[in-house]
Amino acid sequence: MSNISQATAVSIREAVDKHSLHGHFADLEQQREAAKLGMWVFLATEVMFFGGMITGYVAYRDAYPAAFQAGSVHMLFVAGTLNTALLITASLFVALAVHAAREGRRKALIGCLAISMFLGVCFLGVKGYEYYQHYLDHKVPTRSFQWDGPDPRHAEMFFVLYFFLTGFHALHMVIGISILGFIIYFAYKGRYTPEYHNPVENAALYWHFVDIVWIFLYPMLYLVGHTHV
Amino acid sequence: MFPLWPISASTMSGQVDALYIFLIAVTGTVTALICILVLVFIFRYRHSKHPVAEQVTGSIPLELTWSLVSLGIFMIFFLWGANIYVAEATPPKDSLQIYIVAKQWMWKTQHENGEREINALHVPVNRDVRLTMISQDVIHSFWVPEFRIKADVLPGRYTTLWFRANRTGTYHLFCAEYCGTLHSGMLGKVVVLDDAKYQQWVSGGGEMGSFAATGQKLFQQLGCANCHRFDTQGRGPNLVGVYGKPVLLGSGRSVIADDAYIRQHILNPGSKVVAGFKPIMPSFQGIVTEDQTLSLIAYIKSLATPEQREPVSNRPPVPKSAGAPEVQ
Amino acid sequence: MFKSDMTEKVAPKKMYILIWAALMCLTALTGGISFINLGSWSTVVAFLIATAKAGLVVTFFMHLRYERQRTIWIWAAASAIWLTLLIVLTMGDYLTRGFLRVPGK
Amino acid sequence: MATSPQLESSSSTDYLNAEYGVKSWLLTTDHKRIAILYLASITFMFCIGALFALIIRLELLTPDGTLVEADTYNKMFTMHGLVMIFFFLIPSIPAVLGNFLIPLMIGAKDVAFPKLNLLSWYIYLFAACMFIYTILTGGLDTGWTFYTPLSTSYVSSSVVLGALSIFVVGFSSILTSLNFIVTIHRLRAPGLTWGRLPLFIWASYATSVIIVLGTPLIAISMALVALERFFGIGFFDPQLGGDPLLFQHLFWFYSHPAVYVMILPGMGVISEIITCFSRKKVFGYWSMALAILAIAVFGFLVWAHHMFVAGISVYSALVFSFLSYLVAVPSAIKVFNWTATMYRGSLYLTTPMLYALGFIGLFTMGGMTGLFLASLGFDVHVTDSYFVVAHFHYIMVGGMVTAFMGGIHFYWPKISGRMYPETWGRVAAAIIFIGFNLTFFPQFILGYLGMNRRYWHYLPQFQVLNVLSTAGASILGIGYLLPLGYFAWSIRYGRRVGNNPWNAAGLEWTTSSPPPTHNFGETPIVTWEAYNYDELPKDIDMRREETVVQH
Repeated sequence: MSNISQATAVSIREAVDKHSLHGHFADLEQQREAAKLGMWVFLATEVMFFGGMITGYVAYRDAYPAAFQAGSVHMLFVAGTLNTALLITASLFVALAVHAAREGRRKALIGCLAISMFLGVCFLGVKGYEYYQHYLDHKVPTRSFQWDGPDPRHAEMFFVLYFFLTGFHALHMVIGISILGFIIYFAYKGRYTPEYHNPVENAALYWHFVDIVWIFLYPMLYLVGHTHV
Repeated sequence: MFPLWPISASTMSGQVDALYIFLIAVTGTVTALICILVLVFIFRYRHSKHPVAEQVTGSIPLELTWSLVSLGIFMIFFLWGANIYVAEATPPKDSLQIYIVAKQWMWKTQHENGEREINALHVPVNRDVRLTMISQDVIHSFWVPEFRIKADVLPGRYTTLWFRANRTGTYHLFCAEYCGTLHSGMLGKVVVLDDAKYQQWVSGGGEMGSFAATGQKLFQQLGCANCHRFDTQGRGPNLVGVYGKPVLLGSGRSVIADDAYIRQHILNPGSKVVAGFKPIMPSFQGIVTEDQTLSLIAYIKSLATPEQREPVSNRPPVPKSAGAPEVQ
Repeated sequence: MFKSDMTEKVAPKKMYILIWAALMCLTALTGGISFINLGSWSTVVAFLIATAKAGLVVTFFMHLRYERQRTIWIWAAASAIWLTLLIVLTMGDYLTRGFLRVPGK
Repeated sequence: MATSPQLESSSSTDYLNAEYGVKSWLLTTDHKRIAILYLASITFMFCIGALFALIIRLELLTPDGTLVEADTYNKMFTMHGLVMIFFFLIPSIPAVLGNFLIPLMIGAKDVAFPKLNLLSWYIYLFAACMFIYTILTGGLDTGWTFYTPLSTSYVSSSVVLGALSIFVVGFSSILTSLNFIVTIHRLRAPGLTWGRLPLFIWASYATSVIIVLGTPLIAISMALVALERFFGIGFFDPQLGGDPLLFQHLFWFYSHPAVYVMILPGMGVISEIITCFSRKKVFGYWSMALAILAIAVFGFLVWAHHMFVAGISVYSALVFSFLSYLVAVPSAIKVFNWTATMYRGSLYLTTPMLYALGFIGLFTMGGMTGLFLASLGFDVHVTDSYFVVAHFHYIMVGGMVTAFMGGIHFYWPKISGRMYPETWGRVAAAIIFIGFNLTFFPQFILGYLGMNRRYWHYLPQFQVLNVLSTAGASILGIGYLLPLGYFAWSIRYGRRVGNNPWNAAGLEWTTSSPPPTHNFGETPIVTWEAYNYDELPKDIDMRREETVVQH
């Protein structure tokens, strides 16, 4: 370590709000790396959390391909595709928000996050509309579930999986939107600097992860019914 | 005073006992070796006798040796156990077929001659017996310790177990998978009879006619025969000679018409419709019990008994291109 | 350690737009292909496209490409590997059931 | 916590007397205090679980079920299993010794996320309260395995609440493990490379990996069971088109590796104890460390060996049996290496060492019978019998609890600053060893004879062995009560000790006992390998009040 680097470290430490550095970390860099690693480890947990349901999906789809295909016909393809586009765009703005945070452009940071939040809310709106349509269509797997085609039991299983998977995903969306709300609040308060914006990065990682889950759910649920396998 | 070794009453139990003795011998030797080493070290290297430790930090050859030797021994355990397991999983042909239906908390056994028993199973000695088992409610497990065999009895799916008893007597039948309040009361007995007594026992029962006959009666009552006619004119496939053969499905794949397929087709007809037929069959889920389903299967199976001539069939032949039959 | 080293290499803004465009194209592609009957290849193609999209998000949006902590690479890989293990070993059971033609074996 | 570390830790204040009052404990973010909070709460849960065990063993004194009703008995073994596994064993060494030791061993001031650490404890507390509420409102009788469709459609007890408390407690262990992983990666003292880490750190890391990647599966399977039961929507129930074996796959994907969550940290502690009281470096450091990682990874690939008779395919069973033998190799390596570590050492038979020696014996027994169970043909006969019960109690009680007791004794001077009474300690260790073997060895014989697990009444010819087992259990109970007594005594009356009463290696022994709030006066710089007993005093003088700090 040279004197310059120590001087730099000291100057950075002085520059930031004293709340940014927690006592048990040696410096901001260590704290930042720890926070980021923690988030990635958490995402690994999340992958496995969805993994249980995805395994169920794979096992049942393999066993009852026809029923799953017939169930997928009732998906609203346009709504699902629109939602995919919405989430990808939201992800873009979250990525741009991190970019803005790194460069210390507060207004851009807040603006990008606000757009992402808005797109996320739109996603949930579309999702809610779909749920409502399935409800009208008697496709919610409760006693009111109705099925005309063959093999109603396993077609219902498709809808059980559909509601579990998209429901858990929507729950993650709600959490993600709330987190973005907090980030916007703290960004407005001027909490983040080019040196310290771990929460922005971690919120973004979480948001991208939720996006990735949807990227897989989209073909699993919406794209099975178009062709006859 | 108290038993230390269970009675051995089937061809499998001798094999399992041999493996057990081998396992005890090998692991017992190694465990004893470790314990003796530990005791010797305690005695020789205790601080009062050996005040200064000598730093021995490792020995790659030694570690490799005991790792590879362990692995080698483990592979013997694996292969021996696997050998027995595969034998247990493959029932010999021409076994005596018996059906088991388990429910909370009793065992119902159904012989092909129509004899039915509750919490009891009479079998002949020195004869292969094959059990086709299903549960009406939760998971149970069929265990006869004296035979050293066990298999879970699942709801919604048939499982199989086979044994060949080689010692007459009465043995314990336990439910081994926890199944609710009276799990420990779900007991039965397996009575192994010599040939003469078994013949006597068999002739004593069966006033209902054979199990297949029960199934035939049900086949008529439920109206199955209206569509599944014994000629080529039925709206459903002719079932003569279908059992155990591959059938072509509408999806182009083929499937073996075994117990599992027939059961699935009775309860959930839409899932795998035979090629050339419309999915018009109603589901019998909730209408037929597991016992009745088994009797229908027994009946359809009896239809497969080849008479001399080729059976009439209105099913499309399975083309070679259909490839390997789909597995259930 | 100069300051330029302490913060990560920053990707240009243009790149994010490009990745976004690629993701949108892939979405259109997978949606379109789903109307073409490819037999059992449909599932494979849909899965490959989804994996490619997820790969783009992880690599660029989540900055894995610029990540200097090896540990994060390992954890990102581990989650994918463990999920694969779960699915492969579970399906190993489902797909081989009935090979022996003995129910329940 | 933004204060400069240099100003902290004058010699008189330690983490125990830095602050006083209930609030200072309940709002603490100090990893050592959180460890104490965990110690208190898991001890409480252990007592509840032990009470259930007591009722089970008393019931089994007679073959015909005279003490309690069948339903009560079923609830007892279900809740014994759930309490002991999820509320005692899984948090025991990881959350108590892990929390206390990991930052000390790697020379950090705290774990990476101290607030998250406290939150984990509160989640644990919340889940424990939920589960106690479940117990008080009737309990549940699904068996700890929650097998469907029994749990979702048949039993009438409070399954939803019970399953949800397991769901919640999972998050506690996930967050703790996440914390440990980041701490071990990012907060090691300068010079403390991976090759210099104590094996306890390796073990804690591997454990954390298992928890982070496995626990979501138990969480999701519990959530699905609760949803299926609550809303009647089918996922596992064959009546509704599901497959009950899918539940078993998801359940065991976590619950088998969970066994390694229970045993790996125990292995770590044993490595610390054996090296210290042999005054030697560990035999084969790298093979020990890699064996830990191998167990963690391979441990994930063997789960279906719980399902050999459950109706999985024969091919699948063959693969899982084979993989189960592969995971046995690193376990065998560890036992051999511990034994080799004692070779030409200079052994002190202190209480922790007695526990460690007991651990080697009992873990070997448990591991060897695990080889029996991995052998397919043999497993078919004994699975779901008392053979399995005996096997996993040898691993979990004989292995994990013994290691936990050894670890608590070994680190008690560091935790409390005082020494426990050595003679009582040795007596208790001997009683536990004898009681344990008497309790569980007869169960191997019972299992092969054909006695089912989870049986409320049993065949009369099994009674003698069951009476032996119950007799052993009462001895074991006394063995566990003794330490509770003398640890409580020693908090007030125990002899004060210096930094390093055992002359043990490792950073945790360089700071004062009990350590100050921020652990180290200044960040230590490590220049030595792990277990550098060649550079430490040859003797342990356990009578001495102060110890000169080495290094």
